[in-house]
Amino acid sequence: MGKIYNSAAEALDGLLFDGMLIAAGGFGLCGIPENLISAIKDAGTKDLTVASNNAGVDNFGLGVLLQTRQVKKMISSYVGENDEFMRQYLSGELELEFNPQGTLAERMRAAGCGIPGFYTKTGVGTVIAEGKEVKNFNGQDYILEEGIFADLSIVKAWKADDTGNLVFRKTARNFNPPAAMCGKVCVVEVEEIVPRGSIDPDHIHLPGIYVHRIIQGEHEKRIEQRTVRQREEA
Amino acid sequence: MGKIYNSAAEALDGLLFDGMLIAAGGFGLCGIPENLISAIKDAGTKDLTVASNNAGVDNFGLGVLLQTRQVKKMISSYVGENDEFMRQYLSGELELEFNPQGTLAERMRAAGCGIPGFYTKTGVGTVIAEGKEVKNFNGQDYILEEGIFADLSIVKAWKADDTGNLVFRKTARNFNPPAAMCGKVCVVEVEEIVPRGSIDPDHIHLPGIYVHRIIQGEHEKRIEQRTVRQREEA
Amino acid sequence: MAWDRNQMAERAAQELQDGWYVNLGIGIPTLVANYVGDKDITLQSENGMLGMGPFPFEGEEDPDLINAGKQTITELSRTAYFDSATSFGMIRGGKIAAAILGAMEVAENGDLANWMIPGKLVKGMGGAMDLVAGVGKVIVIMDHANKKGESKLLKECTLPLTGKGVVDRIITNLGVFDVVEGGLKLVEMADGVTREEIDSLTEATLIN
Amino acid sequence: MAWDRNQMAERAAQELQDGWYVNLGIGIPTLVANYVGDKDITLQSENGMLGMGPFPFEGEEDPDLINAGKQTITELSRTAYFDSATSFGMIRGGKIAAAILGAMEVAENGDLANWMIPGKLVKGMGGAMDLVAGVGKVIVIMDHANKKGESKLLKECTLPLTGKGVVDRIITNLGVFDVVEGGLKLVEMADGVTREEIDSLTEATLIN
Repeated sequence: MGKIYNSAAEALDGLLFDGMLIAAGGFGLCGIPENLISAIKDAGTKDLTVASNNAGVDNFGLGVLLQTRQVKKMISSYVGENDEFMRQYLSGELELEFNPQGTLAERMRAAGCGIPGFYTKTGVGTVIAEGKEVKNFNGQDYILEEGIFADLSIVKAWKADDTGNLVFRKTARNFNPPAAMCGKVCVVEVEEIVPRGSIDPDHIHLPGIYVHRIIQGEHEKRIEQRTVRQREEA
Repeated sequence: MGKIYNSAAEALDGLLFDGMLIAAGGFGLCGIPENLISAIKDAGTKDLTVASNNAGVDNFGLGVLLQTRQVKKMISSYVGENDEFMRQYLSGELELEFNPQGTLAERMRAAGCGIPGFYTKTGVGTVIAEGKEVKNFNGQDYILEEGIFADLSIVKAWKADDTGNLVFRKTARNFNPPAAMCGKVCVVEVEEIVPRGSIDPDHIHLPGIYVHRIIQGEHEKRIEQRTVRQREEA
Repeated sequence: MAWDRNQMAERAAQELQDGWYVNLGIGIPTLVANYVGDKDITLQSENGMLGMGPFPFEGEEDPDLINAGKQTITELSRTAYFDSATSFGMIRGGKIAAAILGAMEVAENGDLANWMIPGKLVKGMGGAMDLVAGVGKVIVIMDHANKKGESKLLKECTLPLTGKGVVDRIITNLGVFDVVEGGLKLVEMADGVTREEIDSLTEATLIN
Repeated sequence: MAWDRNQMAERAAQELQDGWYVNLGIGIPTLVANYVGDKDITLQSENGMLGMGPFPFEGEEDPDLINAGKQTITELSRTAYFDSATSFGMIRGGKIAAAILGAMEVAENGDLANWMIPGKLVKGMGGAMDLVAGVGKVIVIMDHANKKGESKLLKECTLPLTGKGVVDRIITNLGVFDVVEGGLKLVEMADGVTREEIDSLTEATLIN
């Protein structure tokens, strides 16, 4: 019956193996593939390398895979909200490769677009440049960054049709499209599966060609920093 | 009054100079900036280098700038529909740099994204690779292609709001977004200018940050190959 | 007898698997769409569309809706539009399972020439170089010999290449050939075609 | 007296020009939004939004609508959303006119350190390295000296760099400084601050 699966466990069946590289969408706890992360926890897959901008919080998002020690290495730009992460990192149990956020996003997009390397001035003259090739274009130095080719992409979207055409919602789009592009296989969880043809083809954010398996999931959508303003008196 | 101008001539005022590099959107005659091309013809700017997938036809699209001999060089992937082009090219009056279509699109996008060079396997082992740096990634050869940094982008969209947020229609999107990204200044012609807030922010194809000047134009939208099928008998 | 254009297209359609995203070149490859049958095939048009539909009914042509051959087409319920950088991103990134293309020459090592004849009018490679470099499987449909009766399956291409070592399978009017170590492997002969005919019209090393 | 946080933010807001697209860092830079007045400024949130609005009213928080500090925010009539690759494409590509950022140290050659203290908990650089490498103008807002009374305007940074030679202007509680050939140029002093105070709290070479 095509790309739609009944559960996260079913959608991941046959795709997980120890030591694999997973690219995950999401920014902070916004637009993260909650259900797929949970199913990977249940599957117990070990020695994972996870490319994701953040590492979740202690008991939510990718944090749950850190608690179970399933992650060997993170490729991230910012991991400040996760105490367990820090503990494992400082004790040497967890490898960490910091990437500038835009470099991380572009490395994912590049791999998905068949580009094994590109030059950027981000990080020139910093620790990020160490060991990387430097090339001069028009008098300015740039460093070579390589594509992240993942074994699996796990992604959260708002809506999908059964061919995998995806629509994201507001800033929950974030890393999901580039993460989806860079995996050999891409599994997506959505809030709603809609009939084919019900999404205007000009409103599709990511065409179904990038999407191999889809589940409809329940989403807690936790808020990390609830900030509000006061209503002015009428 | 912001980004909206009354005419193509007004929108291009102060931006044109002899010998400049212009990136143009469009594929064939679909989604081309007709009004802006016409205004460049009227302005008489010379020795242009134009990066555009195609070169129009003899009397429409970029073809009109070829008839007036305003173009010194084309950077294109396919120029088959333009006899005047071929005549000038074969007589040595016009320079031509062929780019594979995807390389051309990516070179524009790269420049717009601050990437001066990227590696691709497109063209490896062909004349396209001549003189280009070759690098091996994981046992496979790739060639270095450089970003196209244009002085001016000319682009056609369907709708714009006054902040320059753009929506394209069907396959008329094509090269317009990457062309828009790679120019120091980007001028856009649209069929309709709509009130701010009337486009769902999740439906915007190109955010206004890429757009500096906007005009509403009249569009002939000529069809190059009219192909139809017969209705079956009822 | 040798296959005609439609039979070649029909044979090529057998290569396509359910669920594939496919790019069809101009000419005979376009005809392949007529023979996919019940298979769930999504056609890409590299100017920025997945889910390419048939030509429109007369009077319903839309200048904003064309294929890579600049022909008016229609959309389907699965259609998605995107820009050219994204389109060739998916091509270069190997997301397209197969491209079916015409050719002037194919060499036994998989080299392909289909864009340029020196001294003649050069129109450009369009998206062909990107397609052959990027897609999962490159299938060529072409006549086995040119109009002078000379083989188009060569030991080495004589024309400027579109891609080096890129062709996986060749479907000619005489049969089906795979690019393998050491030459071209004869996979299938068209009904009524003899091995002798094939041998006499093939310059490339034939295996099997 | 020296400027307080809000006065520094107010002074920084004067740097912004009508029509600019701007990225504001976390902390004091966030306050700059309160002082743009009538100027047509569009704020970028690098997680994928242009046209960032204020915090939502209580009860109207949307978990799908946050800024780069993971705070709930709102959209405006000019808002556009996009993915992270596009977002940093526009940052790296120089489309953002200015970024206003906090810092631990700035050197007189424009080197910036604001992401890492060796031996302490390292949270990551987030988007800071991309921003300082890519945007048109980098404006730093920070206290002139650290809590120990040591200058944060240095001859050379002691901490790992976020960017090399990237800072254009520094706004501290004591005044405004430009990175120029040979050192930092004192552009403006906060009301009531003396040149002697600035000299005594500045390690970097001061010009003018």
